[in-house]
Amino acid sequence: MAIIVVEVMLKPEILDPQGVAVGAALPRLGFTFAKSVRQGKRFEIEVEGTPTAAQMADIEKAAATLLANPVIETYVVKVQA
Amino acid sequence: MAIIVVEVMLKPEILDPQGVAVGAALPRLGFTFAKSVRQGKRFEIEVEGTPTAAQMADIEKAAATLLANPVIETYVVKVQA
Amino acid sequence: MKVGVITFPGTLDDRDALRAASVAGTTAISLWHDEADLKGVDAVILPGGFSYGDYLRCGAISRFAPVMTKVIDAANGGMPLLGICNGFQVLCEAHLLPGALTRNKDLHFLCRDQKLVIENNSTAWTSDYTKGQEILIPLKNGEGSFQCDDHTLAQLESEGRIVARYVGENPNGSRNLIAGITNERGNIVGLMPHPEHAIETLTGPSSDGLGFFTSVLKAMVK
Amino acid sequence: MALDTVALATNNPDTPQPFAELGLKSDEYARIKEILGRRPTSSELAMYSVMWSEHCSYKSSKVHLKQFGDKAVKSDALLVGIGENAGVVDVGQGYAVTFKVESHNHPSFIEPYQGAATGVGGIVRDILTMGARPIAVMDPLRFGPADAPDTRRVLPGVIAGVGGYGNCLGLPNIGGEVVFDETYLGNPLVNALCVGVMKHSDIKLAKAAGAGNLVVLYGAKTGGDGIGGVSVLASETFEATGPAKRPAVQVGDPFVEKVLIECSLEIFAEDLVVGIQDLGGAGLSCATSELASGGSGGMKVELDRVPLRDATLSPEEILMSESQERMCAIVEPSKIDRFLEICKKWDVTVTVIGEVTDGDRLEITWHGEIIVDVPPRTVAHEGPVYSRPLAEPAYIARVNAEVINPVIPQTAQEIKDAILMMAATPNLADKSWVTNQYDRYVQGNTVQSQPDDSGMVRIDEKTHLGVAVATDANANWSYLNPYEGAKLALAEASRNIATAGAIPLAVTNCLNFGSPEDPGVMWQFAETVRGLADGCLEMGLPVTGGNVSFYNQTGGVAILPTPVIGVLGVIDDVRTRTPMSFDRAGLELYLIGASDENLSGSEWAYLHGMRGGQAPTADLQREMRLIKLLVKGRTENIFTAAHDLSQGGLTASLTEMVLRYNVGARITLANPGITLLVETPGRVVVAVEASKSAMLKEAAGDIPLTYLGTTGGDSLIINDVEISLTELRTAHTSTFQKLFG
Ligand SMILES: Nc1ncnc2c1ncn2[C@@H]1O[C@H](COP(=O)(O)OP(=O)(O)O)[C@@H](O)[C@H]1O
Ligand SMILES: [Mg+2]
Repeated sequence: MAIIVVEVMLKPEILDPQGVAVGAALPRLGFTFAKSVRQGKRFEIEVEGTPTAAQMADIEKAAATLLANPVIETYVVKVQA
Repeated sequence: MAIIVVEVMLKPEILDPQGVAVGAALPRLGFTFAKSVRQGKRFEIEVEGTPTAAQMADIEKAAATLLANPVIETYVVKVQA
Repeated sequence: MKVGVITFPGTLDDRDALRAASVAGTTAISLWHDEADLKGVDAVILPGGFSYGDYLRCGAISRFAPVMTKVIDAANGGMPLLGICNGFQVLCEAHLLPGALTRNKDLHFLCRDQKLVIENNSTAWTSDYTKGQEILIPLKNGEGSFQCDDHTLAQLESEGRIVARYVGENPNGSRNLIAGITNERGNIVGLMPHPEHAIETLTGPSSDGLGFFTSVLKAMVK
Repeated sequence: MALDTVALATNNPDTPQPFAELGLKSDEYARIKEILGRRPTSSELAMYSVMWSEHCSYKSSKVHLKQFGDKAVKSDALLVGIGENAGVVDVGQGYAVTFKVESHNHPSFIEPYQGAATGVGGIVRDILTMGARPIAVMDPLRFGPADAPDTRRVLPGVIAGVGGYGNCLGLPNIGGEVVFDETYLGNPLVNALCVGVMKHSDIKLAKAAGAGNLVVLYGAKTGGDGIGGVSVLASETFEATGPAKRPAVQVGDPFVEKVLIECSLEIFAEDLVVGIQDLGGAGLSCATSELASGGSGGMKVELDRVPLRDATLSPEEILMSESQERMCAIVEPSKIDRFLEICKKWDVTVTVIGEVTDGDRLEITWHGEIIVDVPPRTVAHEGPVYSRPLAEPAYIARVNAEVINPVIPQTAQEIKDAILMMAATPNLADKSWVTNQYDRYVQGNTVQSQPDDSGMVRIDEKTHLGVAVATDANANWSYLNPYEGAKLALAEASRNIATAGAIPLAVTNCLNFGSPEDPGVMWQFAETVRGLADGCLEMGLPVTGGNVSFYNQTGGVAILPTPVIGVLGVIDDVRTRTPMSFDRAGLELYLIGASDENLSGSEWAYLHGMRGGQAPTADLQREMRLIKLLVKGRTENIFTAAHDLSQGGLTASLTEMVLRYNVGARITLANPGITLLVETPGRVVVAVEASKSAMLKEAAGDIPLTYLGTTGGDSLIINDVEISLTELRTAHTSTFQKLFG
């Protein structure tokens, strides 16, 4: 069994109101470490056994068509250590 | 400048409607690789310079209080390579 | 003249869209997401709601529904297609319209009576309005902020494809106050606010929304 | 752990069991043994413990709630009374309406979003279970001080949760309350009300009748979240600092519930169920035992058939799980195929888990072994009943003796400041920041919603028949005098229905109190129930259902007694309703009802740190005459607008009226300071055409009528005080934005 992780973030030029809200909330709570915050999504996909190259290609395709919207988002596919 | 990543996922025993919805959509699109899907959040926090130990402790605290609700979620804090 | 209204699992405003279409004088027909059959309708409405819970991104899952293959084919052939709110999101996800709808800038679901100005009255859904006409209809969504790249925005502006804009303060952070857009041909319209909830003053802020449904009736009769 | 079967329990009678950890007292445990003639199995213990919890068994409140049945007048409108998932009333034209209010207080403190969301989900399933299409929701809420840091955590989460779930279900939110008080800081109140409509013939009941009929579980899979959640949480004194014992809260999936609603309505439309029950608090334990005891008692369930989200759950956990979005139906074998087909159409998980038998025992097996064998009534309906000690708390005499005399504004400047201060104070400020997060338009039948006095929905598009619902609680008065407080809340909710011209028909209630183990709290509770029952008797209104929420206290400090009263009214033609305000100049304004000078329990006193004095005495005869007048005002088309006076008195009502359609008013008052601030019950402001003032006077009869002034202009003018609508609006609307952004 393996876990494939797909990380999806809004493209830098797209407004990220959630990240902005978190960035604004932090200093109100006394946390001053953040210069900026972006918020995205993280998918953990459980696959049977070690993923094959064909499976990885499929996951890549699913990320590009379903999990992320390339009009506004970028994504990264990783196999979890 | 460094990017600190906080990954927040629902605890395994907590229902994850988002993950369930994605998991159900994949096979409808012909993708059969997934045994299960969980969906969580990913925060990218930009900090000035190399984060100090005190800053990391602060980020840890912010993760536990603001970014995640420990009643239903778990989180991991990482420094992005 | 038959107008089809599609119900996906999680669709909410389907009955309202059916009501609006019949009040406007068309024969309103309910279509089911899982059947790749348009039942001979002349126009289609993708209504508001939270199809599939909208958990991933609004409209992301619905655009793959069996009925959508037929809808996409018919719309590419010129059939009038209106996406309201969640329907607009589906149209963007299906790439029938450019851009994307993202979280409202203040992150809250926002329900309010919204003033719009009609900028393009030559689409299949807006011919009963005059250019520059102001209308008041409900806006209600969590992800209604229209975003696209600069090039697309310039194109939409220069080609007159902005169908309606918000009047006054920007309610959700949409670029250039965009409330609705159309494709080049003018048969496909995506609109964030809800004309189907403004067909009588008893239950809506006005009856200003009816024009979308009477417009399509005229477009078909022509 | 080995499976604890009935055989094992019989053979090992002395195995120690963790009954105390599950919240059972030793005499309760002894009674279970007596009922069964042996020790319970661990599964039986799980069932009894959740079902005999305060939340599910009403063990402390039952003896008092009985009055709602005993004192009630016979009402022909009442089709289903207390005891079912929700009461049902006849509203004419073959339509029946069901409505109920419930609490989800404790979970909402722990996880505001999910707590509130699943609160909405639960009450909607109760309404659906009656066979009705849910048509609207409301949300009476109470929070700690508006500027307290924890309120900033709780309130936005609760609002987002109520909206997130309700919006996704496609249910218009037509009203609610947002009230702040210190005592709610560690115990916010999240009450949720749902209204549903059906035809008389569609009413469904929770009963498992007919041997051989199938027990069908459908909806979401069962998970390990919220095991014992609602029941245990809602049944224990909740310490804000309390450690680990907090069970996980449930996470709701409104999408699944929406699909479940549509699927169920399609199933009902084809008449495919004999009985039905939602799974709420106590999950399967509740559903199976209530269904069985609602029928003749016999039922067999194969628990291992229950579809699980988490395969490691033990049978005890499955029985206790409060996973959301599940329903249990009793289906005749000849109809099961069609039932399964409809579930398939909606992609709803469905499983036959058992059948009705002709015996009188509920028998549950786990892979063939019997783990539960109980008389279901003893689980569901014959739980412990306590007559808890009660005593008038010492504070009553003390606070009742206090003289409440806050400074009254005198000069024009003082009066202006007072009006603006009242317009902006969180309890009276504009609530759009909240209500704009709720869909009020969906379904296309909403005629009234906030800020109107009541929510109103059309239920028939051809005849324009509609219903109106209002909820009210005045905890300040209930604190001073719980008996009168309950009656006054009933009167206020009824008045809020009547201002629009609807006729009050039925009552639901959610009684939010501290710990029943405190005799003072128990006295508040008993007095409240007595007051409400007496009030309903006098007004001829049946109580159709409700909910009790105890243990709302932090340490030794209980919340203010907060009985939320919901009243449902009917209106034959929603098009003729009286709006809450005027949209034109030149109308005459009158105050209906007499004012006194008692500021006890008023917002003005509260703002001056005063919480004592004597609550008003409810005069329900006067209220009923007023209601008659209000209904007549609509049917005879006398009123252009009517608006109730309650918290904040005349100043609050005038502020709301002039801002509603941005038309000002010029008012003359003999004694402006006190007249603007006093909260004497039984009063309404009406606007009439000048030509109708004679009709109004005649219709009012001996009800006092005071001429206030006229409508028009772009300011609110009271004697020599002038406030522009812009200034008033800024004061009224910026509070929530500033606090919660
Ligand atoms: N305060 C109350 N007033 C009237 N009826 C009540 C009250 N509290 C509970 N009830 C009734 O007791 C019955 C059991 O309530 P409850 O266990 O909350 O039902 P459910 O499990 O369906 O939510 C219901 O019929 C409910 O309406
Ligand atoms: Mg119930």
